[in-house]
Amino acid sequence: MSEVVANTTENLTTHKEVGPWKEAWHNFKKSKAAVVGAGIVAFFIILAIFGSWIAPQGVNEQNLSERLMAPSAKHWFGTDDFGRDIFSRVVYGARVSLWVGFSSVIGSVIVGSILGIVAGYYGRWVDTIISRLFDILLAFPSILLAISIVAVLGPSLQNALIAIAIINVPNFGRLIRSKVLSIKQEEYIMSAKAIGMNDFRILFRHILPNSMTPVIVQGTLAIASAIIEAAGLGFLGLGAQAPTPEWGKMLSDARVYLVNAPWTMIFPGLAIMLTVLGFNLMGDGLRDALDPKMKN
Amino acid sequence: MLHYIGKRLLQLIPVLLGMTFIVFMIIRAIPGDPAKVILGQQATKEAVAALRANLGLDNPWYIQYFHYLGGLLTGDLGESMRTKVPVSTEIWSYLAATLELSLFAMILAIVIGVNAGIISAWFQNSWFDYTAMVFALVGVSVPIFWLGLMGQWTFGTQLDWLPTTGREDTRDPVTAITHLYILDTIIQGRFDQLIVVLKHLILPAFALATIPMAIIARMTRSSMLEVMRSDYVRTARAKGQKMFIVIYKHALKNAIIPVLTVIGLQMGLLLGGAILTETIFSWPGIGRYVYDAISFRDYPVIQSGILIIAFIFVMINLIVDILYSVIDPRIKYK
Amino acid sequence: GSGDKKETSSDSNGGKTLIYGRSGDSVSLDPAVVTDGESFKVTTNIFETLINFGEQDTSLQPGLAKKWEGSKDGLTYTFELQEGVKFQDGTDFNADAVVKNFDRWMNGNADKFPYFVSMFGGFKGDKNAIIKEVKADGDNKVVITLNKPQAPFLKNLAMTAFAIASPTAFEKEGDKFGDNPVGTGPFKFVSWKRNDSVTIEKNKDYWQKGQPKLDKLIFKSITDNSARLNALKTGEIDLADGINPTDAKTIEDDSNLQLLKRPSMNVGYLGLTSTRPPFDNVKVRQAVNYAIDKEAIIKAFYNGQAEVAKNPMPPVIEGYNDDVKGYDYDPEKAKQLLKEAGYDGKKIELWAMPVARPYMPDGQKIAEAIQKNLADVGIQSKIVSYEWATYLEKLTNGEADAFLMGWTGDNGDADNFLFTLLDETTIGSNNYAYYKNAEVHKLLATAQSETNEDKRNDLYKKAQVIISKDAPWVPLAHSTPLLAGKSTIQGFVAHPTGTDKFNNVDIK
Amino acid sequence: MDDRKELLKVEALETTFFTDGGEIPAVDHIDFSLKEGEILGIVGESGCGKSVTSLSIMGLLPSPPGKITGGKILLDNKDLTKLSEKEMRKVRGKDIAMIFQEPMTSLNPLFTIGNQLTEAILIHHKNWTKKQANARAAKMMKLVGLPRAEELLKEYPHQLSGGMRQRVMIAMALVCDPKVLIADEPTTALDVTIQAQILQLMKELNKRLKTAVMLITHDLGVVAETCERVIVMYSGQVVEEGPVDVIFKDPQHPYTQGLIQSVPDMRHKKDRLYSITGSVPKPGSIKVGCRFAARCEFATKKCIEASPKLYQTSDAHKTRCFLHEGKKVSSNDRAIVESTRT
Amino acid sequence: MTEPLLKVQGLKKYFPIRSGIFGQITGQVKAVDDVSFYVNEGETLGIVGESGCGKSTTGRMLMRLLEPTEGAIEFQGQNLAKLSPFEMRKARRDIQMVFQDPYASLNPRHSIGQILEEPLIVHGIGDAKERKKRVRALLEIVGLSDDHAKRYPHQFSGGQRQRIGIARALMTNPKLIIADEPVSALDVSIQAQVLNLMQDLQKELKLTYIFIAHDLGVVRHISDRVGVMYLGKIVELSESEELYANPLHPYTKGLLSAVPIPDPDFRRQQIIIEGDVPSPSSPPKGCTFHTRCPFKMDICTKSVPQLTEAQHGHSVACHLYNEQANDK
Ligand SMILES: Nc1ncnc2c1ncn2[C@@H]1O[C@H](COP(=O)(O)OP(=O)(O)OP(=O)(O)O)[C@@H](O)[C@H]1O
Ligand SMILES: Nc1ncnc2c1ncn2[C@@H]1O[C@H](COP(=O)(O)OP(=O)(O)OP(=O)(O)O)[C@@H](O)[C@H]1O
Ligand SMILES: [Mg+2]
Ligand SMILES: [Mg+2]
Repeated sequence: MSEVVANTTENLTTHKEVGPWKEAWHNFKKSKAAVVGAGIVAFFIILAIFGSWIAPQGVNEQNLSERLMAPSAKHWFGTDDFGRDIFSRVVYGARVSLWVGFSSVIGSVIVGSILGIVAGYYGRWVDTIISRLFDILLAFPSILLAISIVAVLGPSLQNALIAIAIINVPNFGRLIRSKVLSIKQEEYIMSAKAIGMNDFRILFRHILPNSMTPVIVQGTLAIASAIIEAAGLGFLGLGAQAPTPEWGKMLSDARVYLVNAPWTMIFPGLAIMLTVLGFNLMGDGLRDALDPKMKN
Repeated sequence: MLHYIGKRLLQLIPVLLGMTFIVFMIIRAIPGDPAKVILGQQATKEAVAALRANLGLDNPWYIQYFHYLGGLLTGDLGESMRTKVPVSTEIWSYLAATLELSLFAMILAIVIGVNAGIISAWFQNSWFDYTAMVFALVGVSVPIFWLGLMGQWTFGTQLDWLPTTGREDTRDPVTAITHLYILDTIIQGRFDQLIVVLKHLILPAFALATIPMAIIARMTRSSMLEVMRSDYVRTARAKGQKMFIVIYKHALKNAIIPVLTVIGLQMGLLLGGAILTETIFSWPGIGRYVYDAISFRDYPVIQSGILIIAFIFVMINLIVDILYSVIDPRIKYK
Repeated sequence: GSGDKKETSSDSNGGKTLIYGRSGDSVSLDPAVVTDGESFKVTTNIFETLINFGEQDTSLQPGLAKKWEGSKDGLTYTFELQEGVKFQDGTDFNADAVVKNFDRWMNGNADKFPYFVSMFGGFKGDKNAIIKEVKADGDNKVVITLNKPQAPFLKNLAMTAFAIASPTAFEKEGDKFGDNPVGTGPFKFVSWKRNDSVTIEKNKDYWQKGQPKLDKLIFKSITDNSARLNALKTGEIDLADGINPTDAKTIEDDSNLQLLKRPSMNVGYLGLTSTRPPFDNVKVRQAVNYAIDKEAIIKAFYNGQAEVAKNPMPPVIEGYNDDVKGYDYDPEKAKQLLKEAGYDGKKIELWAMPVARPYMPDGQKIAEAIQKNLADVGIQSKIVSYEWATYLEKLTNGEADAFLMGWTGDNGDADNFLFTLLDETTIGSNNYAYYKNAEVHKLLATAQSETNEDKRNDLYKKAQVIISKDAPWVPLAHSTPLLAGKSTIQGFVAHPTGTDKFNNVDIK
Repeated sequence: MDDRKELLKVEALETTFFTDGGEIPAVDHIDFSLKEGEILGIVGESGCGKSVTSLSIMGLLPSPPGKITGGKILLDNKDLTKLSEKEMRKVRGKDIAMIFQEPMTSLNPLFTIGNQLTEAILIHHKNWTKKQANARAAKMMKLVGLPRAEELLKEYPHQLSGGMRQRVMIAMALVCDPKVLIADEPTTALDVTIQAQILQLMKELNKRLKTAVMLITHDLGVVAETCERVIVMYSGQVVEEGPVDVIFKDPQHPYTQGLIQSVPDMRHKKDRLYSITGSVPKPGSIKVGCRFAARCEFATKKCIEASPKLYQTSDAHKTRCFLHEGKKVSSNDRAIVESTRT
Repeated sequence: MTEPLLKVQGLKKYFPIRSGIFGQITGQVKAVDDVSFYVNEGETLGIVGESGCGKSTTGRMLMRLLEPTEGAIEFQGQNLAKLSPFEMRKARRDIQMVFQDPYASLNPRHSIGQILEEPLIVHGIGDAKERKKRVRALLEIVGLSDDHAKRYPHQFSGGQRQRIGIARALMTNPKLIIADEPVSALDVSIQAQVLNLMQDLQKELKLTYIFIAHDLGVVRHISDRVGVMYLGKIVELSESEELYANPLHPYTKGLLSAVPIPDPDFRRQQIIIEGDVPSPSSPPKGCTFHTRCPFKMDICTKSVPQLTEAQHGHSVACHLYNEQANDK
């Protein structure tokens, strides 16, 4: 037992070339919860990619004669009011939710990063303006902001996605800004300056890569909340439009059957919960692995 | 301290001003003419034109904006285009409904969340810790509308333990004084009504409290774990202090600071974000009020509603900051 | 008060209270200034009109006017008023009061009294104004002179919007009248908690003896249909409007509840904008009519609580042409017509209503079903939706290819359907399909001032034939809106216009 | 040679951290004793187990992952490792007090100095009034040379400088007259001038109050100036033990020798410093052989193959080096011999 | 005597203290207050002082990592303080820095190879192959091996990292190296290794050092001349032998006597300096040391003593010696 230990410590310090990412991966693997989370996420990603092969029935295949059937061998999750196979729709729904989660978060990360970096690195009035803008956006009741944006753009999945991206921008912007501010004080930035490096290179070679870990962590968690937010908008009728099998929309469509056909509500709800749980678990794991300082 | 508060309030001005501008522009970008919405499908063109003129909607936007700002400066929040009632007179009852709900929810979330977090940290890796953290994780992963509906269905429809809509018994309505019904019933000595009011609060408050509760529990736990590793906790233990006191006196006070931030943020979110809960539980709150106003294009209500929510949000943050300095003597606001 | 919802609907004072759950709050309690049904639901019980609609139809019945008489040329109407009626504030109801009400409306503007201008063309001095003057003839007679004949004039007067209010009150309150309404009705106003509930109570001095039977009537807003039903089940309310057709069965199965049906006076349709390709081609429009399986849709989404539509107006309305054959579900024929029309396979936008309305319980789902029907005959479509106000605005601008829409009649007159929805002059307001046919226009315009009922009905029947052939719409359904109430409720009769009177409602 | 009573006796103490990466034997069979009123120095490089030893004594190991896996800690013949947490609480502060390296973080920033001092008093003097406690606190503050004692009691830690805080820490530790004071690098975070003040104070207090002090440091200068006896630790083990003069004049273990030589001397300039090559191994990474062998100039094959024991080289001097084998083996080491066979 | 390599004149750094509603400047931290010295080619100037006295600030200003508030920095005939940022970046080829914290001064995400190569890339020196070669060469010089280039900072011990920091500073063949407490984070045995390395390199590569430290022993060991700083000012500056044998300033005396000597037999008269270093945001009037000085005179509270040469090559800023100088 202790021999093994000795070897690994030795390896880490003197032998193998372990990059910071590899080490993070190593740490990540150690957390059971994180691995479970990653497993769930991977599972849903597979569903999203191979949905059309997995789903026993077409996503919009209506069969009004088989409306609201309870779960059975033929329809594992039952059918909805169009007689569509809920299992198939939940499977397809993974694609929609993951798409919303990933793309809205990527959108807010990109915009937030640019603003955050500019604010954090250049400081002064640029910082003041951008920071005030963040303050303003943060002070907005976020759901109302999303609703207003969707009202402007028209309800659709894409617009819900844009609205979610917008409301998340200040979170990432602030995160990056504060990270940039703190990294700016790090001694290795000082030493980069000392070797005569210019701002641009410092920004892109040193500051940016080092500010990314909290962004990745935050991003993973933000995907989780984006999925919930999209479902909320879908529930209010402001997200995906019929017949897109978006989970939130499925829930809102199923509301009237809560009593008579509860399976129409239970499975999409569980799907949301599981996916979000997966991302949350993974985010926690990533935080522990990538950002030991944020560790609990 | 007063100086600091003054400074913070001054800093608020540009934020709120920017806010009014953004809200103003966004809602005007929403397609749909308020006049038409108000008059309905039957309205004639003339009626619409007349109403537009009357509402000042035929002015250029900047005139409308400055008009609105001018009103704000004199404390005039405008009047609802639809009901013609001044926003300032009607907004309080909605705000009070939401405040009561979210404060109640927040207290639930804080009491349960903080204690669960402490106990989890104290007995790290115990079964309690695991269970609490699993609950907390699930808590942040559940869409609240789904939770609300399930709660409504289980405890309202199926078990019939709790009412599922509104704030009071419609048959025996509370006489509103402050519009905070808990207060109102107490003031009036109507304890029978107080119980009814509390019963109405339970389901929506729990639905609303889930997420903050989970977040607070997680935050408290991690913050406590960090603080418990700190030197001063070790010092306290080295004195021979009891663990209970070490935790609730030395550690908690330090650990609560980051939790306070979260509480402030969540409180803000609850205020504006309760729309889904308010919809499901027919809670006559401000989220719903503004949401409806959006669908009616009731510009003054949207503008002022959002502004007030934002104002409260920043005030909560200010209060949180002030609390910091009360708790932490190192933070001196000049 | 015990406040316990389990108790029967009687209050601690021994009075009978009924809570009517509905989907939205009133805008104002002054019926003259509002246009929305939720406001009228309350005011119809506080105020009364000169003429009443029938209990379950739009026939004309005496109201505050005992009798009335129209001149041959249709330009003068004389009303004989009920005697001994008092407003709830003690003011006497008489000819003078009626005149003051009309004066108030006629001297207003479109902003203040939108319904007045919609129904009576304009205000005093306006070019299109129908009403010339209103005069008292003694204490109990009122004479109304018109500028030109208006066929549905009396029906218009029967609308809740033109209920008679206490002149003392509205003069005193001015703009605040909507917060303190005073009428002659069976109930008087008590309190209003905005976005929550309006409470009215028995008018002890009501002129019709024995009415009302309830002591208190509370209108409670519960936006969400399911929540409202829940509240009914848990006893928080006694009567619920806007029941989802899908819930009909549960209610019928529940011995504590009764299902109540509102006679249909609406139409739900799929509009085909005739100025936009491919629907500028009548054959494509007809093809779509053949393509859609209305029966199936009604079965699935109206839960059978509707009647298949073939005309733009429901059969209860006079002038309905039952001889129009309509279009059967016939995909083959549709395909053939499309071929004939040379349809290029262009993908269309199918607009779905974002809100539930009695005539369209779930726009999104019906759109999905239609999408499937259309796909079956080779028309690809994309479902699009906007937030309600935007939706209407864009429809008004003719921006949709095909759209779901509907209409609930205001006064039970054919004019209120055919002219309002399909006349060329209403393009840009309610003629969302941009339907334009000179012949139809002539028919409808003539009918407007034709005072002879039979002749008038004939004109409408002709118009329906043409419209059916031109197929600007796919009329889908005339739905039966559902309500549910406790089984202890007696005497409740749902009115087709949606404004229900509680004069005779009682609780056992 | 010295007839003072042995107050604290650590026997074959073994403390292990059970981490994700495996078990780390941070303290590996340590024996030493602390006599009444003496100042015992413990030196060694970072990570060699000094703090873990002191925390083990206090029963304050971060647990999990740390755990005492063997040995005894005898205080007045009472084995602290066997005490329950409740009994241990009575020992802490009362019998053994401790001060830590970081005066900046060792005081709770949110409570006044007075509050924290009186807390320490009231824990062990349950029947004292607040006033009595306050008076005692003020007295202690004066004892450690803090001016304005009464005022300071009302102030918060951040209002004090590092040196003042460390004095407060000392006051707090001594407030209940403990028999043993463990000072874990009490001056490392301080400037030299302040360090001199604090060390002066500790020496004075030791003389006056007769409190035995276990002074942990990595600074040989501090040891030389303050301690009577010294223990040199390397990688979780004691490698040399003896009176200060002996150790500095006649260091026997090559590590100790190297350590002493590698310190630049302020009094005369050397051309070149002696330096020990390589770096300190992680605890647990070397299981067989002398842990210093890889860095040792004198290492032989034997040093790699067998583990040296702590050899008694004179009455008060012990060394863990084969160069000094053949002298009698100390009795304490028998336990080690037996248990290292695992 | 030839011109010194570096000559610093009246260098000051005042950090503004901002507060108030609009963040206006309400005070100043006089971190470095009128410091002048020179360094000859090939020698080592040591700077000692207690924490917060402005050592690092001085070092950083020399490289313009901090903009001096005032003063001239003459390096090889150029006034660095006047260079444009672009010119300054070029100039940094000849001045390099080694930092205190071997953990924080290396970017954790870059491999050692990347870290070492970077200065060359930045200054456009050599092609990829040549750069690799130089990296290899320098790794060898600082006693690390070739295959270390692929590893990441966290895989090295503190001493090894500090070697990497030194190697990086040497990449561009600088003339002057400013070492800001390069050994204070290291254990004694490791510290000796690094000090030896630095001395060897100096001989081999003809380097000039400014060596900042708070450990008087270390400074003495490595420096030819030593400056003692107190509260933003140099209070004494001299050849190191002279300074340690014959400290003039009361602060230097106290400082020297405060250092514990690892020799139990060594007995000396200890001068304990009372009290703490005052805050640089409100330094005492007159001589900044008068609050702690055992030899305080009236004049000390009023007038600021200038750094003057009391004996040959031995300058001190103290009224005690100014008077003596005056008397003579
Ligand atoms: N919480 C912990 N988890 C795991 N290992 C630990 C922990 N604390 C200490 N250790 C291990 O114990 C060993 C000894 O640590 P200790 O703190 O006693 O060193 P030290 O001699 O006090 O060093 P320093 O001079 O740096 O304070 C370390 O090498 C470390 O690996
Ligand atoms: N960016 C800054 N803003 C304001 N004050 C500063 C800043 N940097 C340093 N100071 C102040 O300047 C003074 C000198 O700091 P400096 O870092 O130069 O000290 P030092 O002698 O290097 O100390 P140490 O030994 O702790 O490294 C300190 O009082 C510090 O608080
Ligand atoms: Mg330690
Ligand atoms: Mg420094």
